[in-house]
Amino acid sequence: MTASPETSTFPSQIGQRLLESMVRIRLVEEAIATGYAEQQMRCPVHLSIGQEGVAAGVGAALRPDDQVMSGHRSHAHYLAKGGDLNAMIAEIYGKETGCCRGRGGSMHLVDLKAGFVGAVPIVGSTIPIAVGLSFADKQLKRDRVTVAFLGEAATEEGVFHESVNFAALHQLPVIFLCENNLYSVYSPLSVRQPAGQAVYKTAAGHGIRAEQADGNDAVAVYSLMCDAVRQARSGSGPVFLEFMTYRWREHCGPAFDNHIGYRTEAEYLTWRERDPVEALERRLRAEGCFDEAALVDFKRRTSAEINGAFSAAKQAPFPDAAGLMDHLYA
Amino acid sequence: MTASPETSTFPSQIGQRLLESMVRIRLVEEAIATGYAEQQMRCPVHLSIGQEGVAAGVGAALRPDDQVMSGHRSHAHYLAKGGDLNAMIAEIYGKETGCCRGRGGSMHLVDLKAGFVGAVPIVGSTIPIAVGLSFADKQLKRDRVTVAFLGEAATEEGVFHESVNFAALHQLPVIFLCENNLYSVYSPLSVRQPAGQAVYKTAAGHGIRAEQADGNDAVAVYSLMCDAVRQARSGSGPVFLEFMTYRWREHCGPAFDNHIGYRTEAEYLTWRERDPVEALERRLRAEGCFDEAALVDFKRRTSAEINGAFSAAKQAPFPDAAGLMDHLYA
Amino acid sequence: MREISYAEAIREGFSVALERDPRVVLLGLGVPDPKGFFGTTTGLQQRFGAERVMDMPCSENGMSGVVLGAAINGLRPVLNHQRLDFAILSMDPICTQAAKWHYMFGGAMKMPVVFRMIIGRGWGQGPQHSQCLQSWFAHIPGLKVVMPTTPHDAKGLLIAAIEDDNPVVFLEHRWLHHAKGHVPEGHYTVPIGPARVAKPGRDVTLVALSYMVAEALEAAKNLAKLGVDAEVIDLRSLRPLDSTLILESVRKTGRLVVADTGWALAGMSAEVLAVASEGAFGSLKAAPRRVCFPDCPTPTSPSLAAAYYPRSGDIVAAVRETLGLPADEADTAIPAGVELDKPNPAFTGPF
Amino acid sequence: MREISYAEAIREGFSVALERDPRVVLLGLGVPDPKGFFGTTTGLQQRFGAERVMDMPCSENGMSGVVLGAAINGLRPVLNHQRLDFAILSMDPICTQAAKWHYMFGGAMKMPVVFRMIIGRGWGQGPQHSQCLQSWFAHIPGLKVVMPTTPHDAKGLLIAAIEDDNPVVFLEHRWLHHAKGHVPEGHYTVPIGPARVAKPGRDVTLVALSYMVAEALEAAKNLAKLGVDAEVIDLRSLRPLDSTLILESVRKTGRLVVADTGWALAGMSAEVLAVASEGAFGSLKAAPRRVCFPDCPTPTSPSLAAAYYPRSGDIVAAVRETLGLPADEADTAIPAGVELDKPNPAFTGPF
Ligand SMILES: Cc1ncc(C[n+]2csc(CCOP(=O)(O)OP(=O)(O)O)c2C)c(N)n1
Ligand SMILES: Cc1ncc(C[n+]2csc(CCOP(=O)(O)OP(=O)(O)O)c2C)c(N)n1
Ligand SMILES: [Mg+2]
Ligand SMILES: [Mg+2]
Repeated sequence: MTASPETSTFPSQIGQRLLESMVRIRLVEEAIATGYAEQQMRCPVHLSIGQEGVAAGVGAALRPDDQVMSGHRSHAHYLAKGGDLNAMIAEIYGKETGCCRGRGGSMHLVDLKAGFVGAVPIVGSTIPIAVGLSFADKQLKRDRVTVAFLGEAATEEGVFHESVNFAALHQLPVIFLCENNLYSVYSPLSVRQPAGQAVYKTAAGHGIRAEQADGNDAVAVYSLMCDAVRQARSGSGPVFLEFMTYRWREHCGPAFDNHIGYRTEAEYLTWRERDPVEALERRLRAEGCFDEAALVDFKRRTSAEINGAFSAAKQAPFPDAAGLMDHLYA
Repeated sequence: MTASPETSTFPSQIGQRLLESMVRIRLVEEAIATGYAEQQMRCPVHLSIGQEGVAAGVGAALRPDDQVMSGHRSHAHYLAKGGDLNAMIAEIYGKETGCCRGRGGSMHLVDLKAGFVGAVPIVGSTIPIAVGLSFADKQLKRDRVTVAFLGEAATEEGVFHESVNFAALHQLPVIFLCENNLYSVYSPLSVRQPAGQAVYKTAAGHGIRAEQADGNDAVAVYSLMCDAVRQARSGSGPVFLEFMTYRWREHCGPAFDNHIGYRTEAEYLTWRERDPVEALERRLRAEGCFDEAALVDFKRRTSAEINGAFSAAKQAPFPDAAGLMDHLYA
Repeated sequence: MREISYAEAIREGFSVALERDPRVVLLGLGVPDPKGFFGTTTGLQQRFGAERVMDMPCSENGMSGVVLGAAINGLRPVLNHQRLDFAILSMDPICTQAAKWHYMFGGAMKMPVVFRMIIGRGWGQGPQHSQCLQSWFAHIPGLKVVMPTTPHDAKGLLIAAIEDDNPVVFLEHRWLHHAKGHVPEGHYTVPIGPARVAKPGRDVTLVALSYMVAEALEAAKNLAKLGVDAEVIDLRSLRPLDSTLILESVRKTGRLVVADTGWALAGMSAEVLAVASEGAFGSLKAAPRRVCFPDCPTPTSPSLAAAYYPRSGDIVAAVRETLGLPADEADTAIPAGVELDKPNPAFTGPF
Repeated sequence: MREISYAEAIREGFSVALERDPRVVLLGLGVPDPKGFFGTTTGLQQRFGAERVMDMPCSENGMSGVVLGAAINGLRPVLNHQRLDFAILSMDPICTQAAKWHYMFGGAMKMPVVFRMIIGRGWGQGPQHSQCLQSWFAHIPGLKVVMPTTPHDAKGLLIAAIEDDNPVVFLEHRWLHHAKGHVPEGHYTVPIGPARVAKPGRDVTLVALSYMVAEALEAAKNLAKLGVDAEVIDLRSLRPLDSTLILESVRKTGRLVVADTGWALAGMSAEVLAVASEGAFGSLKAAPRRVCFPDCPTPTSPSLAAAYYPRSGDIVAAVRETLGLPADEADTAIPAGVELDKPNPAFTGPF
């Protein structure tokens, strides 16, 4: 852990915001998990329950016009960046009202208005595209920053290195944001990366600033991100941030799967203890700035919002087959 | 320059061997350059004149059964590894007696008997294949070592990083051997890699041993290589070696091209001063173990050998068109 | 006769190959995973060890190169991809390297390697988990390309691919995994090259590949009700392509419909039409027809997927055209209760 | 009429595009090099600056992704490759990403990007510097694919490609670079899609693409001596493909020979035969023929290259077959003094 952002005193305002952001993501993801059994959402879904601290911290550190790209596990990133909830849920249901008009599904979210420029399930493929966004921003002299979300497995793809090299070469305003949750599907790090190696060190090999921190500490994520954003926006080049975290449920789908053998229940429970939501709640409480009533109210409102999104999505029409060829060419 | 192998006292025998290896490569490459004007060799040729120190040092540190792969600029590697000169020259002439029976040309040399397993012109593509050779050696419990020759531009290809990661993960007996000659065709490092970054540091990012040294000092190359080979052969994992060097002539073809503008005559002259052949000759002389008569004799014999190879190649038959489909499938 | 599923047949094929030849190794993301790579590798790591059945980094391009080097140096590797789409990252090692090394090095070395790729279909797979790019591979001399349809051929062609001294691209359709059929125990091979008459017939030739053979057989059943006796040819091997069998059939029936799992333009269906028009020109009695993906990326939504993935009804409709029969909308109507994002229950085999 | 070379036409096209639209940027290995990327970019960096005309790292895959992001965010990039073979490293960004983003994101964004690739030919290019994989790209819906033959079309299609809001693969044959022809000054476009009748005729349709148009025109000249009036169609655009013009011509002539620069199996020649047999079945009077690379990797040696690369004589021989004329070995004999590893001097244009 090379980073030591100032984290002991922080405005209660941002604490509350991070908490609400995480809670909202958690509630949405749980609603998807619950609803999945109805078999009406059938595209693969990759939930971020347990990893909300990263998305929340990153989202809070960005301006609305900053941009983000992601991969298969992108619900949290989309929501934290301000993506339209209704459009996301409708997309997962394959509906015409979805953010991709049903053409994409869970693994292909987009909300240009919110600066969520796109997600795709080919591991690593959005990384250079995100770099390209920042390349254009630099050329066109905009002061936007781009975040490329990636899992730790994406750093094993060669394109990650090509992207970092190019970003470093041109000192582009891009942040490589790695959520290291220790697994790629069922494969632990031990079968994919050399023993004793840390992902952020590999990134640092390219001569860029690279740091590692606790992804389940939303405030730490936020602080480090603010700093990285400052560097990137000021033209001092890209930053790589690695946040250690853990997904609670199966890689793809709504269930828990610790029993099938690729990881232990004990490991899961250790991370469960480190729930980013509870951790922040505890901390806010300790610092005397936890507004329980406000949170209860927020949860109530958010649940209503989510229910609304689900029922709207269920009632929305499927795309008309006559539109099959829509958007083939611009 | 992180390496400091013991280089002040060395057996005169290896000095003489390195010198002869370099001289032989130089004479062959110059013969190709001279003959090129006849327009009978017409495949693209990438000469190593100026870079002979690396090939010689590497070749001398390997056992005959060790293996090597290379890229477009592979004549020197092939010769230093003991590849058949006649078969190489015939191949460049596109003859049936060539090492690929004329199917390959200069950019596709092979001599399995000598452990030169192959070269291809797609930058970076042999790197993982070389790693695969070492993977099989490890699985089959052979104690061979593999060397993957690569230019510094190949480290910009993602596949380089994927290869290093896998080799490090499985502690494979492979040596990544980078000749950094500052250019990729006409493109200087400044348009390809971040300022202040060194190639060996990028490699070191993967957690493997990585060193940089003077490629025009054949003895230094040899010493470092011996050490790397020891590590790799003992099962302690891969090594990355970067040797700084310079090609004297144009990227592809026989001419000098300092006048066309991508590099300066002054830069060239600096490196010309650092001729690896002359440097070693000077050193052997200084240490009192330079056998001038032996070298003169070696040059005479080698020139005869080269003349023989060229006239044999010129007289050899072209492949018969009837054999067009030979070796399509094994 | 023993019947097992396609997925089990693949696993048996691996078992046999690993057992008979210590040089065989399996690599791939998730190859030893607890779900057994869709049930096709279950138990293999336990039985043959982590050195022969192994996971790998998320580095498709590099790992494709690694298996080439391993093949040159004495192993017989199988590189497994859960989706063909991931293997697109490795077109250089597969097509520019593996396919050419034996030829361009004048026969100096062999390249016994298998690239196994699974193709997805159904709602949710969408644009990047269901690409059917068999024609890309089939286009490349030096490769062999197979696409088995039945459990029997899956096992036999897998073993043949592993025993072949050339690079073989082995394409498996996800919707065939559960299909059951007769599979002999132990070692046997199905030769790479020959196509198979899946159902003989006299009136029209249906050339199909992979999952579309199931749809073609269903179409043949429905055509029989119309009095049309269709011959169904299961290509099995795309390179080499069995032009002889295609031409024999077309010369007999005079009519041709090709059903592919992928796109039409310069796809395998184009090649089959080209072969027929070059080689059986005089015999063709009507314009041939192609049943393929519509010419757009694969949409995710079930309503669009339903309009997208071709089915038996589309084949029947195409056959009507070749026979000059009036079109019937009922052909392509979706039967009540059928969920188009799952394999048609009629196809759970045995074939 | 002003005549300039194909390479100069490309350079002019770039000049015009860079001048008219500040969003246009050129990237590629060696784009600003002293040799001017085969003379096609000479002086552009000096004129438009290093930010708009730039070199890049040796990272084809990553840089292909970078240009997609740049296109989404407001630039109009052209990524240049000196050999198509190098672009094979970037099939994912081109075919799985660029081709699909407009569609799969429901039209949310556009992808105005050009992937320009040069195809090599001749002795020494060999197996890895002369692959003609146009059919791979043409197979993918969402891409546009062009292969201009004349300097006029090279400039006009290049500008059209840059102005198009979709990803366009622009394929340029190295042996056309020196060919001269009339090229208007300033801005003009040639629409992507329509093919071109390069020479009208009544007896046989020769459909050719890129460099093979030159060979087809030469063949047409020689056929005229045999009293055969060939129509030569220059495809220019592979996707969209101008089926209408192909069918019109075949309906008129009743005979078809397709000349491609690449392999046959599932190549563009297969597609053209498929289009003709589907759409002009009744009009075809003889089996169509394909003139393509032999079905093996490209050998390097001149003696094998001579047997490998198809030439006008091969087209003449194929036309004889479609007309039932006796074969004549003289068709494919190599004229004394002709060096087959250089463009035939007869083709230095103007076309
Ligand atoms: C190129 C590619 N290879 C393999 C896959 C299959 N796959 C889907 S998600 C995934 C896991 C990636 O792990 P990581 O990047 O760590 O993200 P996480 O799922 O842990 O969030 C894999 C391997 C893919 N989608 N794309
Ligand atoms: C994938 C790929 N991209 C581009 C090229 C074109 N090319 C041929 S040699 C070369 C230079 C490579 O430079 P480096 O690796 O430093 O080797 P050097 O020529 O300096 O020895 C390039 C870019 C290629 N052959 N393959
Ligand atoms: Mg992970
Ligand atoms: Mg170099």
